[in-house]
Amino acid sequence: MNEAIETMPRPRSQTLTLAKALGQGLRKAMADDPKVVVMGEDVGRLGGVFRVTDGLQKEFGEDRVIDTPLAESGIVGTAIGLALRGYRPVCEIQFDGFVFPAADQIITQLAKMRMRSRGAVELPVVVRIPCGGGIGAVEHHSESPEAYFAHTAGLRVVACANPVDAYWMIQQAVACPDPVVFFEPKRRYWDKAQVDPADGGVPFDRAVVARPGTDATLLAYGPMVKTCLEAAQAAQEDGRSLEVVDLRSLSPLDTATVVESVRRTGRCVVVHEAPVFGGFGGELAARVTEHCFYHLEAPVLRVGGFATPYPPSRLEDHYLPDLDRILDAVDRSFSW
Amino acid sequence: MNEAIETMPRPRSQTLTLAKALGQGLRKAMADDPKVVVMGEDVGRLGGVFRVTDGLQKEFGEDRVIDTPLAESGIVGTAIGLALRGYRPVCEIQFDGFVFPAADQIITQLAKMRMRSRGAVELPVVVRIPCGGGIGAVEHHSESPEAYFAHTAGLRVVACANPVDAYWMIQQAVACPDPVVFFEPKRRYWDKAQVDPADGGVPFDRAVVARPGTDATLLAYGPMVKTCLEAAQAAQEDGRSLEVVDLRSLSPLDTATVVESVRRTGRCVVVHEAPVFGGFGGELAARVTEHCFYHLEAPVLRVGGFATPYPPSRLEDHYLPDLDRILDAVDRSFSW
Amino acid sequence: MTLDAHTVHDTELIQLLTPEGERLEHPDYPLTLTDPQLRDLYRDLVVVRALDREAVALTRQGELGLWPSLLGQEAAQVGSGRALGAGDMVFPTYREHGVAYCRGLPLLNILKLFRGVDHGAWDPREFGFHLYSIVIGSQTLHATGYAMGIQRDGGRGAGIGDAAIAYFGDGATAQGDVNESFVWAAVYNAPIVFFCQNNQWAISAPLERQTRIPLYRRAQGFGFPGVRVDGNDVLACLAVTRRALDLARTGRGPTLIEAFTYRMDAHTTTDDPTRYRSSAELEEWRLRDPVVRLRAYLTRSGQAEPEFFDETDAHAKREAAALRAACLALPDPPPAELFDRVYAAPHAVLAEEQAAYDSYLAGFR
Amino acid sequence: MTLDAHTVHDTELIQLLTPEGERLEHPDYPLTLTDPQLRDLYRDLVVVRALDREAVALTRQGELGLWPSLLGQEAAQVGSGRALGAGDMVFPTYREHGVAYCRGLPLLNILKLFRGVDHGAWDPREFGFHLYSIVIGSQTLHATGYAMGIQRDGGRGAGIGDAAIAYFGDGATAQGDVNESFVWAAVYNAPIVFFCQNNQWAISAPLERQTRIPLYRRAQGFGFPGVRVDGNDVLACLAVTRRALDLARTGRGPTLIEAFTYRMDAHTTTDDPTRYRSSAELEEWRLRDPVVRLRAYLTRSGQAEPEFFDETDAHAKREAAALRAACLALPDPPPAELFDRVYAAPHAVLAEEQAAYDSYLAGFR
Ligand SMILES: Cc1ncc(C[n+]2csc(CCOP(=O)(O)OP(=O)(O)O)c2C)c(N)n1
Ligand SMILES: Cc1ncc(C[n+]2csc(CCOP(=O)(O)OP(=O)(O)O)c2C)c(N)n1
Ligand SMILES: [Mg+2]
Ligand SMILES: [Mg+2]
Repeated sequence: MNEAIETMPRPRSQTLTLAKALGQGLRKAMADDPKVVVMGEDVGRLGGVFRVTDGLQKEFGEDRVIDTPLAESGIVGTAIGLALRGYRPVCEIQFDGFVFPAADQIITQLAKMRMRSRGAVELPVVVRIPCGGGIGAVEHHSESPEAYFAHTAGLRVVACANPVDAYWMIQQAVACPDPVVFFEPKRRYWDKAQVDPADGGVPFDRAVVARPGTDATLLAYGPMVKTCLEAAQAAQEDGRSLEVVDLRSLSPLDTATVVESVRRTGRCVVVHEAPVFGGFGGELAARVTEHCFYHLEAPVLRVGGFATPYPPSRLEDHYLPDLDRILDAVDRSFSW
Repeated sequence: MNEAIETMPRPRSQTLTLAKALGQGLRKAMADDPKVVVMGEDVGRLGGVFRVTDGLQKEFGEDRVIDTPLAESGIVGTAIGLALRGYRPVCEIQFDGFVFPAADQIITQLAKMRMRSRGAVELPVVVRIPCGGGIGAVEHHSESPEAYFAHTAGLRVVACANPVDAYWMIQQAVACPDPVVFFEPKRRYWDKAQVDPADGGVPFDRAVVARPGTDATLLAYGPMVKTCLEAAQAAQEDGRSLEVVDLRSLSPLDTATVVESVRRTGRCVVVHEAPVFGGFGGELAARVTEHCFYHLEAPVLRVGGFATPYPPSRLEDHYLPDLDRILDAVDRSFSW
Repeated sequence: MTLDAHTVHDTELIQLLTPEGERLEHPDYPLTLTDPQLRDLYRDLVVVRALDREAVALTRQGELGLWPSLLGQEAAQVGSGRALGAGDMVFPTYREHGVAYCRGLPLLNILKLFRGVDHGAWDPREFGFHLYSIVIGSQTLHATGYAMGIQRDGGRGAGIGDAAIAYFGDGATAQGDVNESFVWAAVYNAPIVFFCQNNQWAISAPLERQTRIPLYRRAQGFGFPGVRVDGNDVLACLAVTRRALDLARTGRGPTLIEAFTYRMDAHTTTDDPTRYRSSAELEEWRLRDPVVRLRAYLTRSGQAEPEFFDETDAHAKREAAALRAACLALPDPPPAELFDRVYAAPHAVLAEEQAAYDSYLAGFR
Repeated sequence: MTLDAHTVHDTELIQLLTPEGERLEHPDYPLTLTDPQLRDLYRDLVVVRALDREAVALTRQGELGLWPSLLGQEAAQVGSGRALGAGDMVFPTYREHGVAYCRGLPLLNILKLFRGVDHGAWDPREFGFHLYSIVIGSQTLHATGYAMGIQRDGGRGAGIGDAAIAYFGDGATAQGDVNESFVWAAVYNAPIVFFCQNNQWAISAPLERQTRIPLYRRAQGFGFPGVRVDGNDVLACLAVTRRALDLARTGRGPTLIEAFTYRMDAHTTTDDPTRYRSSAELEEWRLRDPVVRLRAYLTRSGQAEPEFFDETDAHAKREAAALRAACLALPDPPPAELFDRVYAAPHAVLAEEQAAYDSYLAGFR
């Protein structure tokens, strides 16, 4: 693999959308390792409904970019089988709301097999899930199911928030010997950034401080990172310095980076699109409180969806955290 | 319905196991309402692998106690259809680990249909799940999947902890117009108590103080309630007064009862069998902290399973919270 | 080879009307319709197509988020839809606008769903037409359970029971749920018709991605009859569905109908079918157009005058215009709708969230 | 009716040995075995049965948590197991002790699983025998994916490829996963054999709870051959599996084999079959015992002497005693095993939990 890289011309930095960055990352992973296969509904000829895998079938053939029958349990279940034969499958679940038919294969099989075999079996399977709302979609197309998987031991759960991470994290996920559930913020698919294929990326199990600040910490991942960055920008105009931590990985969680931030700022607001109730924010709040008990000026507050199914799109602006709701929580934290 | 009750001889108080109490509760529900049907694998002729439905098929016939083909999605999916035709199905999932093939029907269909139809469609379906470990079982037979469902808006999620609640809560679940995921602590199936069919029971969305105390609050549900009661007993011998709150309902959560207790005691330990990471304890800790911030002497601590698949049974004593681990957490809370 | 009574008798496509509009007879599917009945069917086809076209136009103009067009599938939907009785219950996918129309569900309800005003909030009992189902295959189990409920109710009326009918696509046949519903329906001999519109594509996946034999034969593997009907022939679809419903109503269990048809438009308005299929294929199917076919028959047989066709077109145009107007007049839902129909009984957590959000919103006033 | 080449040719049970031990010939399944090969098969049957009985006894004595007995299914397992090649991969349920034995997996590994020492921690590649699968049906998709991997590797050796074989029960045929694996295997023409042991019961559910036609016909609905073999006839199971494997290896795709057999014992040691089935049924099946049958044939044909049977019994007894001794000597796993093989790469949360638990435990020392 390394030889191949050495003999390749030095790749150039490019402006890419998040979707394209994922595609380029997958392309790189496929070129580096002939065992990597991509599979799912419409991923081949069509290039995926979001065109993330556009061009891959042409380049790598139908055996490596597999248009599957329409069944998610089948996709993940056969991916497990391919992994058992030495392949590294990257499955696409077409939309967040359609991962549930595969829940059994992911939760009882994919997550547990390494432990069950005491390490004899590795399942380097990536399950890609476009997630989240904000695109005016019809029901079942705007879900945020990350909490189900973060609570499932044996899985790694990550979420990219920008094109640069998309490019690197997908490659790290493919290279990882453990199964990875990979969340892609679908409303950010068209966000652009400069991606430098020589930089190497941050390890995908690390959180990063996306914007430094001193007065309070916003914890977010995936689609909400950008919203939090905008909120921090707006807060700065009001004279408040908010730090934004992009978790990047939910499982494992980079507790150290989070705790370091909150100890410094003394306040913390968690933001995600999923319903707050029983959501991953509960883990974050509990964990931060345990580690920062004497540093907290106010309880960790959570902003997220309500305890309702995802609403029809004409109501989604009420459901999704936005600048106002985030800043309202920050205000509440300050006036606690 | 009421007439039937009036003409029946006044029922007598009986000593029942938790399993039998569930069976009696179901029997009562079926006698009261001819639309109630029981369905699942082996629930009829065999009476269920735990004998909860023993005798029901004989009494109510094969049309109302339905032995189904072996497929959980089919069980819940057809239960939804039966409910749409005016029935009140009570589904049995044979073991906790086998609910995942039904995850899609529960999460995308059962939970959401009322909201999707703006109230036109009611789905009074109960999904019974024997849950938890501690019985020396083989893999997939000792899971605690409650967090997945508590995070799913549209469902009610309850857990009974003793025969009296088993008897009443199952009847309330059947009577409830909303879908209910009903957890039964399988290692407590053989626990006995006096059940008085005239008492009426506590509403199934209320938490109760199972044991009053003054120094710290233990929050638990299902199988861990008894363990917490034993821990509280042991603590008392050491001079510490622990209050045990049996949540009974996870969704909705009876926040008021919980908060009232923790504000009084100033300390809180959450106990469940499921992995702590991303578990329902996170919600409890976050919520309690938000409501009791200035009352807490220490952060809410959580005791539960590790971030691993459920271990082989010869290791389960290490995995499951026991008196020592609970009291250790209480100690840590006191020495915070 | 011994085959039991439940397997199909041949591989031929049931057809009562050729693409050229010639009427054929089929021994198993006798069908006698009066002239007005035939004209009604034609009117259904034309109106349904016009409403669909209007919805596509509204989507292009940004009034709907998305629209899955039924273009080309009108005969399959109207033929089967008109075979149904008042007590029957339809379990649709997201493309059964034509069936909805036959059931009397105002299409505005469906536009609301795709406009994002609600999730399709009609009362299924009012129309004998359940909510749309977007999670592929899930509705087939609901239909089967509903049919089990019919069995438990006992047949209604003079020995004639209700039936359930589940619609689904060729792609859906790969889903576990659909196959489980076949298991259930067969084991319980449930009064259900499985109506598969094989429109040749599941988004970009051609039929051979889901099966290597004709889909109607799937039923053989579960022990009930399967039949392939020309899905662009409204008469055949009507006759075949009627017979299957009759079997269901009279205790003779499930039938799988494969309506062999074609999705003439994109999968939805966001799809680009030029990426995966040829225009030649489309052209070929255009020759089998379900509306043109019935028109040819009516003309050729003299069962309708030219004025009828003009009137029908005008009527359809009015219906479409009315739909457009009603769509544009739809108010956005108030935020309270977020909270108020999730649970039937009070739910403390949600109530708390709603109160908090109310007071948050009040802060802006 | 027109049937394509992939449908089965008859409904008869493939049998090469009658219950009385008479050898039959079948034109499609020629089988020539030497005397030693026949005696080896017999020895397998006897040993496998003895080991199973020992495990049941150990369970009754509290040494195992549970045991799913294969009693009555020895021929189905040994026949199919001995048909496999070294490069093939087995995807078992939780009852395939006999297949495991044929693959060279020491049964102690399986006892460890049911003793609760581990979850079956053998290396599947070492034995061509995957982990047991308790979640009904899940393994059929793994087998299918594995077979797709074989296709991508290209055939190994002199034009002979590997194959996958998925075992499952009659009950499992109702699961979505199993039917999805049929879809996948057919669509990709994957090198896989679906081996369904129809032992007539899924715990208390009789066959008619899962299907109303013979199970082997399910394959017809998906477009590949299905065949029913006498599952108590080790020779027929061997021959039928060999042929199906041969089809798989040579690019001719999947086959469903229904081995018609009977679960002579309870579902598991915790089950009480008297609640749901009659002893008359059991008695009837006793007459078709797979071990007795082969013994009758060997005796009748003079292919084995009485001493051989005595030796075999003694050998089996020794194997069972050794298994018991090894089981009793199994140490309990140390608590560190809770944590150390969950993830391959470091996982900060788990590491933190492990450290905390270590120091907690240290507090007791
Ligand atoms: C469970 C699930 N997976 C994926 C999708 C995304 N999706 C929507 S329509 C479709 C294709 C459906 O094809 P088919 O069943 O043939 O119906 P058609 O759209 O052709 O009417 C897919 C994959 C979905 N809606 N549900
Ligand atoms: C998904 C799932 N649901 C339920 C169970 C519980 N269960 C264990 S074995 C069994 C019956 C299986 O019957 P069959 O497939 O015929 O296999 P057999 O036990 O007869 O070998 C059931 C219902 C399970 N293991 N997995
Ligand atoms: Mg289609
Ligand atoms: Mg069986």
